[in-house]
Amino acid sequence: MLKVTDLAVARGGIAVLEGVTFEVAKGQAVILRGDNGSGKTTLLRTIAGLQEPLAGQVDCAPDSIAYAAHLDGIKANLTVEENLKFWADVFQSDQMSKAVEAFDLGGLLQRPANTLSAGQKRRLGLSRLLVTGRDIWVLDEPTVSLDAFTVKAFAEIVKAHLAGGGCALIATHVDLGLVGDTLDVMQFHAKGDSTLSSFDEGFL
Amino acid sequence: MLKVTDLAVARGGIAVLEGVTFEVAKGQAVILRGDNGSGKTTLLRTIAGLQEPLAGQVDCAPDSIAYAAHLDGIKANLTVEENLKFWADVFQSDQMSKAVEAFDLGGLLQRPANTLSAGQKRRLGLSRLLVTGRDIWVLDEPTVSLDAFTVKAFAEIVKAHLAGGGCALIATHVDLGLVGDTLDVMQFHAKGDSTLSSFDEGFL
Amino acid sequence: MIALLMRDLKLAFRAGGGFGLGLAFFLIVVVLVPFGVGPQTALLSRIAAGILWVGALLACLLSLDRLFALDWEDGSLDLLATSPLPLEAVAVSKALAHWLTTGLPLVVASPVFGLLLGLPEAGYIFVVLSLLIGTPALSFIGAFGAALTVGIKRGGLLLSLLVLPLYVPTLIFGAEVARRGSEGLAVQTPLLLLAGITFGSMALLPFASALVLRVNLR
Amino acid sequence: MIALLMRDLKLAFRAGGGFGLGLAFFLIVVVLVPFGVGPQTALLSRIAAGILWVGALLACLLSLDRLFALDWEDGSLDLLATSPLPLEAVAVSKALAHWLTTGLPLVVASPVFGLLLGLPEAGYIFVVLSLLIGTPALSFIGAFGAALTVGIKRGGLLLSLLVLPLYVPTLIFGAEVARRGSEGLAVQTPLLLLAGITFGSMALLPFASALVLRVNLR
Amino acid sequence: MRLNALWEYANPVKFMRLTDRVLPVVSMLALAAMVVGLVWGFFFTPDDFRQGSTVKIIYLHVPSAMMAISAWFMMLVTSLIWLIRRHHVSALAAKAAAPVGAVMTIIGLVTGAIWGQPMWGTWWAWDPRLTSFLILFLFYLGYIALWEAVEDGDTAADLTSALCLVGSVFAFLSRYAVNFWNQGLHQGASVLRAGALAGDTEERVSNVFAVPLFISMAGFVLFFIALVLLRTRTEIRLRRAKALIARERLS
Amino acid sequence: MMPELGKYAGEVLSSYAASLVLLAGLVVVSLRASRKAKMALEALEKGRQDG
Ligand code: HEM
Ligand SMILES: Nc1ncnc2c1ncn2[C@@H]1O[C@H](COP(=O)(O)OP(=O)(O)OP(=O)(O)O)[C@@H](O)[C@H]1O
Ligand SMILES: Nc1ncnc2c1ncn2[C@@H]1O[C@H](COP(=O)(O)OP(=O)(O)OP(=O)(O)O)[C@@H](O)[C@H]1O
Ligand SMILES: [Mg+2]
Ligand SMILES: [Mg+2]
Repeated sequence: MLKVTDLAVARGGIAVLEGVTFEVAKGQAVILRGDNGSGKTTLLRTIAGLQEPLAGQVDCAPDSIAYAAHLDGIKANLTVEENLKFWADVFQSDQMSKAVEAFDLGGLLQRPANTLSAGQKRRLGLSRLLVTGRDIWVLDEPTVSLDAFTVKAFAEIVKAHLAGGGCALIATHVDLGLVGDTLDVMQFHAKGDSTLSSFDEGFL
Repeated sequence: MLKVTDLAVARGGIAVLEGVTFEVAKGQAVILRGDNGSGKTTLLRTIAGLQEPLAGQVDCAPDSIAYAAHLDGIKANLTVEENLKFWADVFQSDQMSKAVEAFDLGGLLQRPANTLSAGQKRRLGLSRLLVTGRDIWVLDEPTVSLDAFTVKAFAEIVKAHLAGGGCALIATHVDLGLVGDTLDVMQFHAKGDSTLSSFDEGFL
Repeated sequence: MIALLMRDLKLAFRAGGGFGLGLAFFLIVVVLVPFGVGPQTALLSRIAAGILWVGALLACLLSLDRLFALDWEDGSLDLLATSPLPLEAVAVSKALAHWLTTGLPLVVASPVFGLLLGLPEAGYIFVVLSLLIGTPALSFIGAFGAALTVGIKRGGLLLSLLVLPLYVPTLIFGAEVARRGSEGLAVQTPLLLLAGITFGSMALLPFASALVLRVNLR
Repeated sequence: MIALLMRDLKLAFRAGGGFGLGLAFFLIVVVLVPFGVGPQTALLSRIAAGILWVGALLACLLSLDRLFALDWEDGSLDLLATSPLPLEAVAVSKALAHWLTTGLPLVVASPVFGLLLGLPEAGYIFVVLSLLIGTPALSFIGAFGAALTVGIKRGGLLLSLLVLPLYVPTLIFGAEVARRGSEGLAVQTPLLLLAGITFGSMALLPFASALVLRVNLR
Repeated sequence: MRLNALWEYANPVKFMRLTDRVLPVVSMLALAAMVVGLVWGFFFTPDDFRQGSTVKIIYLHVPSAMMAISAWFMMLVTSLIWLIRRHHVSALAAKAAAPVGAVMTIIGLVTGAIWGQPMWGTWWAWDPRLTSFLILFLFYLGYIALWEAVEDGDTAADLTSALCLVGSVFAFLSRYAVNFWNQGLHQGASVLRAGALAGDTEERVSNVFAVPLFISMAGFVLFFIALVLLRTRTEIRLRRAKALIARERLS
Repeated sequence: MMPELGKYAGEVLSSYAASLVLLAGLVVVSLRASRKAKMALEALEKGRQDG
């Protein structure tokens, strides 16, 4: 469903990864691993279309990627329900009750988001994935702040998504309890001579 | 070094924990555990003096607590060195080079903080602990975003701190590889009838 | 797009006080000027129309600051950019929400403030008219400026510096309509020009804003 | 405290453009007023002193917004509160940094802006003097307002609303000094009162700010 | 074909090599023209029968005012080139030109203000030409501030180009609006009008004044070009240094 | 051989002085920045060859 070919990505004008090539098939989860600062976030942002690749390409159906990152995009002054409803409206989805149930948000629905604990906020942020109705999940450290029990529940949700014909690309430092290929991004570490962003390249 | 007696803490006017009693001795680390939303953050903030307890008390030497939480207080426009130097100045410490070395920040010193990856930022945030020169470390999920290698390095740093006569109180969901008592805050879960903040109490 | 508009309106009401604050700022500028300038009625009524326009403009400006910045900081903008909503629609809806919470209340309230400054009687209708036609341009131009400075912490003053020169033609024509109206002169030409600026801004600037947002997200 | 002051100055220069932006905003207000009011020199020179004061006040106001808010959002304020630095010192150092980056440049530049508005010649010295004495009060009062609204997203307009009434006495006496000076009248009384406000604010408000900050941190 | 060859010079290396040779020549020419123009204007022109010796200010005022406007145009063009063809030197040239344009604007404003005192009896009047000049100055300030505020070079180039584009439209509107708003005191465009050259209009600037004025204007143009080249070279070097450091860090 | 400037000497001289100062300032700043950039770059490239 998602095919990445010879991709090179840069941050701050410097290539971090190059020659990234892999594929995620329907029903498959790929786990990205790599040390701090190895370029996982940069890679995921590029795949999600938030920044331009230096080289190579990302092939997938248009509008099929749901992206979730360190920041959850939660509005502190809206209630949990309003926050989720907003994204459901944007994605024109009717899956809201399913999302609420899956992430056990029922008891929190009327709470303003700024009264949630770190883990509860995270749950709300992740529940957005279910209302996007998109097939390819691109997740950056999704389980930060979650307790062991919720991590397990989340793994089940991802499995259900895969079983339903989706796929997932997940960067994480901890064990998610998912079966899936592991891809170490360190192997793609940019060598430093060939690739700088187009702007700087001209100056060498 | 830190003694908590019959403490009750509240957030948003509602008691979350009550009857919290424990002690952290010199050279000891206590690990706080508990589900999402169980009140760990609230407890730690109260102990650090950022909010008033509902009841009970916290005993420790004055100005001996170093607190580190979800937010690192990093200024995006200052370099790593300037960020750290600032806290060293505030705490009038000369331990900066030690902190840099311990968290392997040497190569990043001249980088503006907004060019760091999530884990690098976290490392910078934690390095602040070493320049405080304080004995009691109160940490809220310190290893979020850190890779396995850095988590291990951090555990060593905590151990060195304990060996040097300090102590630590750490809330976390993951395994830190530290020997220490584990305290499950769920046992202190507020029953909901007795404790409201003093103001609301008057209305019952 | 409606969803975004509704959310922004809701947020404005929930946290910033909605209509109230823009108005309050406007009121304060109107009240401060006599303190600064001195209380002579004749003098004040001569400058009334101009002060109303300058006040409206500053009230708009002050609320621009966080138009996109909040969504940027908490990651919403990233998520919106990967959503089915085009960024152009985001820019339009933000500008609209800004106008509804800031521009429109000013238009409605301006006669009352005119009273405080002793605006000549003939002027009321023209002040209201010129503000009604002119303030949408302020919101759309402002949204462009806010999109430019979205990634910059403490961008508030930079934003003013960038946006205020862009406001000049709107201000001139708007204030000219109000002033000429107060003095009983013909207002057709500046009114048409003002309308031209407004429609031009509404038609073209959202594209520029979206472009700039996309650059800033990189 | 010095460390904090230096850091804040550094941040202001790094991101906000330092001195330049407050000045630019001041300049812009001074330019906008004639567009609103009309270009007659006689009229402008009568309101010049008042406009300068209102402009200075607005420039201060606009830069207040993020005085504590940024430190709050990224957690620095929590960390500062648990540091050996008392919050009173934090409040003082913030207000000082604000004055150095905003108030002081305005004082220095005000004669040039007076030129643009055709300020009467006798007025220059008094405008400068009144601003020099009055702007520290604006910064310290503003810091208090910023401390009050620190936890509120989109607090910008609310802040203006809270702070502007507090600015009124300073504005009245300051503008009075400038206006009387321009007209050659005695300025002693308002000048003394202005100085009184400034010293009072500097002596007392940091305690209030620290108190309010402590409440907001809870 | 020829055009494509021209684009080649937007390559930083070629640009550096070319300007290595061109810059000294342009600088010398600029210096010569400015010295000749200004010395001639200052020492060897008669007083005007109405304006007295103040007419000598024209040799600074008009060229600087002209360059202030031209510099913005140049920035507009280079910004467009950057946006469309993404030639890096183009973006950096716009960045390099902005402070020069801003200084020219200041000189125009200062000399104008000094000249206004004896001529109109006031330092400053809200005359359309003067006012739109002040607005132009604000645009320069905003443009420079935006370059300063944005960290990443690529992003800054894009943002400032967008600002320059939108700003130009609004600057043009302002110019028109200001004319509409106030009829002013300032001179019409007499120097550059064809008639003035032939010397047969009322407002003509007589040839005694015109020749040194034109030399001085040429001097200012050359001066501008030389400075922009110099500053663009600086920017290119800074970029290169940054790229090198970045690469170093990687390996 | 100062020309006779009459009663407007102050204006003429001050405008020339102000302009020349501004122009000279601009040149000096540009030159200094240029030299600094050049030296920094040379140091870098030397370091690269050595290392
Ligand atoms: C602060 C005050 C002034 C400013 C900002 C200003 C600005 C300008 C500008 C923008 C131009 C146009 C240059 C061009 O079109 O290329 C110009 C030209 C000129 N100015 Fe001024 N000016 C000021 C005061 C004066 C005064 C007081 C005089 C003399 C009475 C004067 C005499 C001229 C003349 C003779 C020209 C040439 C007109 C032409 O042929 O374009 N200016 N000035
Ligand atoms: N402006 C910049 N200049 C230089 N290097 C930068 C810049 N911005 C980011 N980097 C570097 O790019 C690298 C990639 O960062 P990225 O956020 O993708 O890492 P990551 O794999 O997500 O790490 P983490 O596990 O810590 O989140 C990091 O080493 C970071 O320091
Ligand atoms: N204003 C409020 N009104 C009601 N409940 C609140 C309010 N603010 C916080 N809470 C609740 O207080 C509880 C304690 O939150 P706290 O942040 O201390 O949890 P935590 O143990 O740190 O959780 P996590 O592991 O997710 O970080 C949470 O259940 C939260 O929902
Ligand atoms: Mg990351
Ligand atoms: Mg917590």
